[in-house]
Amino acid sequence: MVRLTDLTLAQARDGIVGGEFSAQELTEAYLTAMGAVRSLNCFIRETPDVAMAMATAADDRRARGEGGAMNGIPIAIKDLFCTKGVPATAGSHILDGFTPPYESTVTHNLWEAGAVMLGKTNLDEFAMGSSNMTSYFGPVTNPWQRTGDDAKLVPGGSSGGSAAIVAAHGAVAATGTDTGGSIRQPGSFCGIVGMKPTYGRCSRWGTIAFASSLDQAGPLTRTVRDAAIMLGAMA
Amino acid sequence: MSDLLRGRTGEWELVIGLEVHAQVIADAKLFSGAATSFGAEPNEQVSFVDAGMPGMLPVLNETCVRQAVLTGLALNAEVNLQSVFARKNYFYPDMPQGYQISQYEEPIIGEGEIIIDLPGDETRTVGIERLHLEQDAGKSVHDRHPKKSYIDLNRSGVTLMEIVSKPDMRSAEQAAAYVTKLRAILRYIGSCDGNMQEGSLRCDANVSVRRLGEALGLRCEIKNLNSIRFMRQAIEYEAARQIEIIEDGGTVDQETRLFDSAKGETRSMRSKEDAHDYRYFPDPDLLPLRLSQDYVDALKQSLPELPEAKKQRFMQAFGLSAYDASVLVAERETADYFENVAEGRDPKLAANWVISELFGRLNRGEIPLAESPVSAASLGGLIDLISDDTISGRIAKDVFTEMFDTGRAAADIVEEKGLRQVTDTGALEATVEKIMADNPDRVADYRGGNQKLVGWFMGQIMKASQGKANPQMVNELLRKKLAE
Amino acid sequence: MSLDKETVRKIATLARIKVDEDALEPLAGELNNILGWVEQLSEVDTEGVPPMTSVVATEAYQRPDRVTDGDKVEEILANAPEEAQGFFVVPKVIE
Amino acid sequence: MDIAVADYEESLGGDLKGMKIGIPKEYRIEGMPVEIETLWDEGASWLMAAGAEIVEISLPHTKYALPAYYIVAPAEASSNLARYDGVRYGLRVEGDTPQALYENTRGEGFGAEVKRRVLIGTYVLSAGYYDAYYLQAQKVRTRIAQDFHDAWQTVDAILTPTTPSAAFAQGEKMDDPIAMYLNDVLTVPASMAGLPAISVPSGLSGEGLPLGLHVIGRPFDEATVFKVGQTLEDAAEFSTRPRIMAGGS
Repeated sequence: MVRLTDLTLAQARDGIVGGEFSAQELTEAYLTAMGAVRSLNCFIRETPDVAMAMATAADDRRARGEGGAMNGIPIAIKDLFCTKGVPATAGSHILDGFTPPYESTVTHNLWEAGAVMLGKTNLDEFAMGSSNMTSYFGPVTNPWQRTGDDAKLVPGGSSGGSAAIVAAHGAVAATGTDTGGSIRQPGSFCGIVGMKPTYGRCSRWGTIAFASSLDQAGPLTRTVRDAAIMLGAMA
Repeated sequence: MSDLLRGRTGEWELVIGLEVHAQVIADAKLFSGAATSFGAEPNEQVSFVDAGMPGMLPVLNETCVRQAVLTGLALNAEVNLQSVFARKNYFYPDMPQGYQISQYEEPIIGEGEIIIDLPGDETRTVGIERLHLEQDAGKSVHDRHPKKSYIDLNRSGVTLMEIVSKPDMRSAEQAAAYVTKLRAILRYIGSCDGNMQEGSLRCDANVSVRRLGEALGLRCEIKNLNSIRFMRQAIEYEAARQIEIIEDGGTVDQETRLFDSAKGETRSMRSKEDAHDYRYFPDPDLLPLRLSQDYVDALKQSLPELPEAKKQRFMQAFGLSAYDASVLVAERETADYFENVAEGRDPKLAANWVISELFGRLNRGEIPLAESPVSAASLGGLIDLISDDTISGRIAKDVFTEMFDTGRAAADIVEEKGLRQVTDTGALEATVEKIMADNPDRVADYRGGNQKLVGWFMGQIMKASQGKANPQMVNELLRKKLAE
Repeated sequence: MSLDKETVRKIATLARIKVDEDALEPLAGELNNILGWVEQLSEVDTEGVPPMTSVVATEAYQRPDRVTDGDKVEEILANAPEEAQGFFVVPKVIE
Repeated sequence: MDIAVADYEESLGGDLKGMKIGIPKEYRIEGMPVEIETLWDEGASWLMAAGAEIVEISLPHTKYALPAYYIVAPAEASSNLARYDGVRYGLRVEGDTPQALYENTRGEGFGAEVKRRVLIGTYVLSAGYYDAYYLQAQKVRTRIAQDFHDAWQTVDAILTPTTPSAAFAQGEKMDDPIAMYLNDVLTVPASMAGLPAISVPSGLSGEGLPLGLHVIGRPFDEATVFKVGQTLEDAAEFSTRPRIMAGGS
């Protein structure tokens, strides 16, 4: 029996559409998986209640024969994207207590496509870094270790929490942002796919800015196909 | 006329350049969809963009671009087909982003000019250096708490045009004439309402003095002058202050000063030295603004007749003096009103009635022309009654007062009150004869050579007729009778 | 090019970041290293090369002039560390 | 962005016949581990096997991308982060004046790396330094973009490694910002030119850590990037899993 958390995005999507399992079952499996790898410090904030509500809504859509390209797919969101009503930190102390009263365009598009939010992932402070060591909320640990060595490695950065949680099968996929390599480098360090689209492909609206002329959102996934599906939903 | 100022040690030339901040007429802000109307509750007209919330991005308002181009065209200025928005970085509590989006190296409008009207029917051309678009800051309120300032962001992001003149003005009076004319142009094309009380138009004045023929002196910038009167006072005060410093052997510090309208003086703003490093750079959130020549040409076609052209036409077509013409063209509504009154009538008479009588009453009552109880058609009706000798000019003034107070038509008032001029020769002759008969001494005096007594007789006759006698006919009859 | 302690103090003031006195010197060292490294850019011949203004060739979008936003004082002030009577509140600004 | 979003999933599959893939010689940076060079060569052979033609190309300004990036990005950041001032949201550390409030809030609220970059950015934009640093960097950026533009005349996509090393240990490189910045040396050029690029896990280092290959495409040609990326993915058959994994690896 294949574990739900081992399915790719494409497989999970097909499973939900085909009625093999529900979005709620898939989401519950991921909430459990997130807990199992909590020591990696991938999340700044987990949002299980939001996740279950969104999964329920996805199942309702499925029952009505509706649902977008990512209906019921549990994903993690880099804590640089503002999501309405959920505190946003950008990995910094300076945003202490800030809860955006608005939704970023990228996450809005993802929810429109039916995706489910598991939580907000850790990152280098204001996405400035290549190690995830600069986060106010502590470093993220790479789920990979050197052969015969249990030293804690960096997941890369700045989308370190997003890359690590996807690699550790604690989320199907995650959003990242890339200014100078912040999706691709952690993708490489964590053994997953990281895609930075053309500058301007995904809207920057509601995503906390680092360097405006370079910042670009993109997906972190386990396969190229998954990245293709997710970028279509983000853009 | 010399504009030189006399100091203790000689004559000084005053050099003035003005930076005018004009709020662009648009429903929404330059980079957000929040409203721009005056007088809202604190922070009511604020979007997340205007509050500098994380991740918010500016999106340019097309109407603001159009208004800037129209204004540039009205100032005979070059329109730059590519312009760039830049960030001016500095910290201030009412500036939420930590920078102001403005235009720096590449403004939307380049060099142009304004012809200003001076006393004695003189004019002077003042160069425009540039016009650029920028966003306004919010407002800090300092009087609500002893130790705190309160911040209202309603104005944050409101569109301003900064219009920078060349240092071409030589007196406070010229500066006032410049602002007056600029304001008229802005109002003509509808790009700014020019309301200085509400802050829609503010001036910064760069003032320096020099001895004739010498290089420009160091200048002081006087910030935020919100009335033409204050601007004149501030410039005059500042000029005197600078002359005194130099004549006392000192040097003028290049600095920013504030005008204290209560004391009528300028004073230095205690600004940190570093505050001037604004670290301008092109705003990476905004692409360069590109306009097509077709777009600019179409806007040029749509421009209305502007004050200067209208003034020239009024002088040439109607034979008005430069002064009367410039008064009438100061506002588009005034010029339109006048043209309606003048249509098919004596334009000089019309100008006289509009300027002296109508404006006199409106100004005294602080009534805007749009709310005038006497319409252009109605005033025209009154002038018609003068022109066809139905009433005298003297009576017409009383009729006008009545029209202004009641809003009624001139003809109705004349009929009801029986104010028609008496033009019946027989009746006039009788009155003249009666007055002469009652004053034989004065008749003798006149006939003895005191010609000035005509005026006295005229007054008596007019009084006896309650002003209704036709003065011209009376004059003729009287002279004839007295000569007999 | 060498960036001294006083320059660091000046840019820290410009950037409104409090830096402790004893941190200025080490910070100057770090910043100097970075600036020394980026200095290699001066090797590049950029005669006649325009600076990058946008990496993708697109037109600046202009939106229609319509009021579509605002009228949400509560949301605007919701995150404010200090507010009163509908205003944000800061220590007194001295002109 | 008004450019239509293609159905990227639709573009996957099929071979790479008729496609030219560029190998930029300047990406063979000094000190690149042999295992990464080897993986890169291997990637090229996989693409060739799928029908692509491999072409050596030159992107002469590659070397300057990283230093230019470390001027442009901090400059923009210094301005973008000015809004975090303790007035409207987030942390506030009180002060007697607004100036003190800002300095206290930002001094305490920002971490060391953010401060470093904000200060660098402030410096390179400040009076007297703008031309030498910021403007020169943006001109170099034009050169970098031009290099890629020239390359697209002959190739459809570009293949490079993603990083010059595998993941390093927590705490390593922390005292040397430039060593840390060099992590991005292979990813930054595409960023500076705004191009789409993907990293695909393609092999393991000698220490058993994942290594990625990097495909860069033309502006808005994400479809080709995905297609080439999937070809690498299929050929690499990367199936090793991390040691720490939900449910166990």
